[in-house]
Amino acid sequence: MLERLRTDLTYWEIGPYHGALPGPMRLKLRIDGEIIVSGELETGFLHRGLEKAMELHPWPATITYADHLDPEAAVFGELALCLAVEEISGLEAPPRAQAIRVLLSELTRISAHLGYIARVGRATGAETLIHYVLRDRERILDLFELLTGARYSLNFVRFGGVAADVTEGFIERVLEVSELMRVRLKEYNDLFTFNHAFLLRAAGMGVIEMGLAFRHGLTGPNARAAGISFDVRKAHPYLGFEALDFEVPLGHGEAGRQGDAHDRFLLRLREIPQSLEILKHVAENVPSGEYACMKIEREFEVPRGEGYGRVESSRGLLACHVVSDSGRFPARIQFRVPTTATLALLPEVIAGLPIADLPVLLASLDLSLAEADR
Amino acid sequence: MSSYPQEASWINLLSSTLGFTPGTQEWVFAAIGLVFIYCVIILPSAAMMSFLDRKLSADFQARVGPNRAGPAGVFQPLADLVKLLQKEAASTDWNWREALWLGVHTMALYSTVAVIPLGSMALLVDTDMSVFLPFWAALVLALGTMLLGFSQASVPGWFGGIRIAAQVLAGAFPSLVAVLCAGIHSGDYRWSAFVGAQAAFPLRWTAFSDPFQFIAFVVFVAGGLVMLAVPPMDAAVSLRDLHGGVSSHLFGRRLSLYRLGRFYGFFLWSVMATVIFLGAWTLPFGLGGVLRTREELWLLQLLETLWLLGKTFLLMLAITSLARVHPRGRIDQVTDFSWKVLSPFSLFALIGSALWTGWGLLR
Amino acid sequence: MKSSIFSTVRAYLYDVYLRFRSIWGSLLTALPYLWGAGELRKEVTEQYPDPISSRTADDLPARSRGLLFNDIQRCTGCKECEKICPVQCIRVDTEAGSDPTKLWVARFDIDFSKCVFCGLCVESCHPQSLMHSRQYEGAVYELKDLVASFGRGYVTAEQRMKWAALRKQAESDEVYL
Amino acid sequence: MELAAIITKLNKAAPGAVLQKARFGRGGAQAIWIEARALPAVAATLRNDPDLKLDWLENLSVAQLEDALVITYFLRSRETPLCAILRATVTLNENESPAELPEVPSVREIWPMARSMERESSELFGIRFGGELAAAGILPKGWRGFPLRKSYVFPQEVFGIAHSRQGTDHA
Repeated sequence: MLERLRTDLTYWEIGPYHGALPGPMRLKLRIDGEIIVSGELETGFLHRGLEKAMELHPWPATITYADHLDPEAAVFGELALCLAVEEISGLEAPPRAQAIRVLLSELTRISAHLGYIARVGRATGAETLIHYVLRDRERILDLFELLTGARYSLNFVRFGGVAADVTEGFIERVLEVSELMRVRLKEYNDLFTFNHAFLLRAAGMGVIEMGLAFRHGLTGPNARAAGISFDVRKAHPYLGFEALDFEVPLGHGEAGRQGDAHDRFLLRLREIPQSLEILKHVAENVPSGEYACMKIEREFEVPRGEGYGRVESSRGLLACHVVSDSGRFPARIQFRVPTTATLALLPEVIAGLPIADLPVLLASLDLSLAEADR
Repeated sequence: MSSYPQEASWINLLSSTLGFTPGTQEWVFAAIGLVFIYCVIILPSAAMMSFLDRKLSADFQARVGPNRAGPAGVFQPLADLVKLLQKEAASTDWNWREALWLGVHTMALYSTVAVIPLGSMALLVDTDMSVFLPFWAALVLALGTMLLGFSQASVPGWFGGIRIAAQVLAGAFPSLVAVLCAGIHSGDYRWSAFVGAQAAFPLRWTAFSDPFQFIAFVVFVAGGLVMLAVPPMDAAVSLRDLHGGVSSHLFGRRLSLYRLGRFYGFFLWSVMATVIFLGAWTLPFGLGGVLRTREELWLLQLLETLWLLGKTFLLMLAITSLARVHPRGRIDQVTDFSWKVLSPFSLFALIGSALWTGWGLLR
Repeated sequence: MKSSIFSTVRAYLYDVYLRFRSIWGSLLTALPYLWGAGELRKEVTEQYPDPISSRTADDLPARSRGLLFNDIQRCTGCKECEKICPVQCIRVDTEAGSDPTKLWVARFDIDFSKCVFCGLCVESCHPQSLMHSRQYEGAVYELKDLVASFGRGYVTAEQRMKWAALRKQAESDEVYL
Repeated sequence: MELAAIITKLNKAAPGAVLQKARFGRGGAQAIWIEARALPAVAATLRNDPDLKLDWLENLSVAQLEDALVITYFLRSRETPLCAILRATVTLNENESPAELPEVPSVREIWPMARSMERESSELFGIRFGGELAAAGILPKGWRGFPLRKSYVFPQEVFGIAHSRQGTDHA
């Protein structure tokens, strides 16, 4: 039937700005009817030259740039940079600072995952879910504001510690929010996760096979949904994650196939309770002491050397390679971001999908163009 | 309880009030009736429904909803309308094809005002075909919308147009069969016959008279959603992947006309569902009979229309609130749902209700 | 499982059942919100700051990073903020004033169209004159209005000479004391 | 797997490729410096050797030190916790004509994930990986120069858009 109906291919360019796209990028599709035959990707519309800008600024100011790597999950960029710089300069963050960092990192993970859930909800047209999720993310952003003074680009982590001690009531509110989140997660599940219409949209759609994921070096929740058990927090523990007890969920393909869009969605939902577990444990045992090992001035100099910091961001392995030639300015700061791999495999995943699935697929991949373009 | 004498029709009352002699051409009456219904029923309903819908969905979503324009935001629809009307064109060249097909689309839509049943005396056209006229209008509407999409020469327009056509064809079949089921129950396809077969008490409504009619009711409503691309079956005008499909290039006045048309389609369908399946305008407690014997025709007509619209609004609100929690289906899933779920069930209901009614007659 | 007509029909009917059950299940979750049952289902909309129905600037957390404000009386004109600013949004011009320990800050401009509110300048301000205010409504009609000026203004040559004399006086006072 | 054993294997597979091993950073990590020309042979060995199986290029980082570009390959294995760091240098000359640009053999056939990383570095540093100057589409078409090089001079005006803003005299 399809053979006889063969029609000419149409070309459709989506972007750089379109409501279904996760950020400014251009998709050049060749479509056969409504089926995508192949797609090409053009990115770079959000290139801000962060890595170059960092070379032109004193060390403390680079943190501001690192958190603009992905403003939605700002802490991870800062953490990767600070870990690398601490490795070079031999600074050691005091235990209290480590605990605050873990709190921030897990709160950010939850808030980024909630943002992801909201984006998937928006792509599938589930309005109520979006509002519930954003309402709850607001609570976490409130926590950020209480601790750091900003809601989105926090700029709070410093070399050898954090910028300030926890404010009064912060720890209690973290515990409160993590209790609340457990209730909310159940609500999301009842409302959306196994909704028949959502399963029809997401289950079995946009499957990333383990081999494909591996070929492009995919990491993070997307890779774990595909069955690759890799989590930086386990493989290269930082911030004392080795002492914490948590599981790394893997995708099973409960509704469709392993590594499909629903699996990716579900995996993030499963990661939130693990992060809540960590939050609870750390918040209850915040050690006393200093929050930073020294005050970082503008004249802060990093000795000659190199450092490499790996962090598990909400999207995967975020690494930072710092080269210093002993001065007030960095010689080179390079980021390895997880979205690069996701973007690289995107053309292979979209081939064969109907265009109506494109928004759901793009939302389910959790692309961050801000991060990929830098 | 067959049709009422033409002399009693509200339109004659209205035209005599306005000073027309009985010899005036019929089309003048019809035109007056259309404008009257449009201004008095449809526009206020659209405003009210958009406000209620927004408030209700806000309640669902732990929000406040519109609350700044007037007390509790009641004037929000008016504010929206004013805003849309004063918007300027994005481009200076006048897309006459778009205007043409928007016109066709709008005319097809509002031609059904002639057959919309709003009360025992507000039946402009009550023939044995009147229930099928909205179907015809929906097909012309689909053609108009499709060509409206094509005329925009953009990918969302093309895909939106084709999808609209696909959805109308998919949705028309099961809802047509569902109407047949109701026809078997009531014996004729006049509005008055549908009304006559029901009473005010919910268990005497066609939808609840037997299980097959209930299936037919559900199929009719769901088929209508597919046919008119109402959420959650609005894949044809999906905002995410198609930029709103056909409407992606409309703006300002044209957009408000188009939106109003979409609302009217949904409204018409809900009125039909209420008349055919949900007890129509029959007033409770025998109020209708009392008023008729007392010759309070204006009051009777008013009460009947309000009662009907009240039920219609409840139905519409139920559907929109369902759309709030229900993810949007993909276009092929929507048409699949119509062809593979609604259609078999409608046929099942048709056979069932035929047997049920036949068995009842035999006994 | 062996596929027969019965199993196909059964699977089909089960699918239809699931469809309706999931609609019902979703509605059951959302419906209690209609009557706002309980603390968990309250409306959470923050109305745009109005003192009656919602939070205002006074309710912001203590560390909240609003628009920057410079207390020019305390500012020493050390330019530390200008040097650390990652986006070069601060511009300071100074000259020697009457007080030998302090510079005359002729110009202290902050361009809020560039500022990213990172707070590094506040952290590095030694006299603690630069701080975040609780002001967050920064919208203006013209781009140039986004530049906040805290400077004391450039001085005339005459004034400059007078100050130089004053400084000299102060220095000589110090020597004699 | 000890670093010494890896180097022994590499020396066997590609004699003369390994220049030295050096400490990387302050941690225990060690980097293997290799001859840039021998990169494909070394990469193939690292990837295919049954004891190593370094089949995952985690990161490709390029940094300019003086007048040399140091290319660092962060490798890891999918099955074992083994990690390795591979480094190669190319000298940079000031001539920016396409034929004069430094050339490094590409490893994208060996590690497919290298493709996008190589493209990015190629565009921003002006390195020809495998002989071609790929465009990752980051820079606008017609952009001159390679921004991540130390010698890069910022243009005052790009496509008619001045760098400084009218109305305010902030640079």
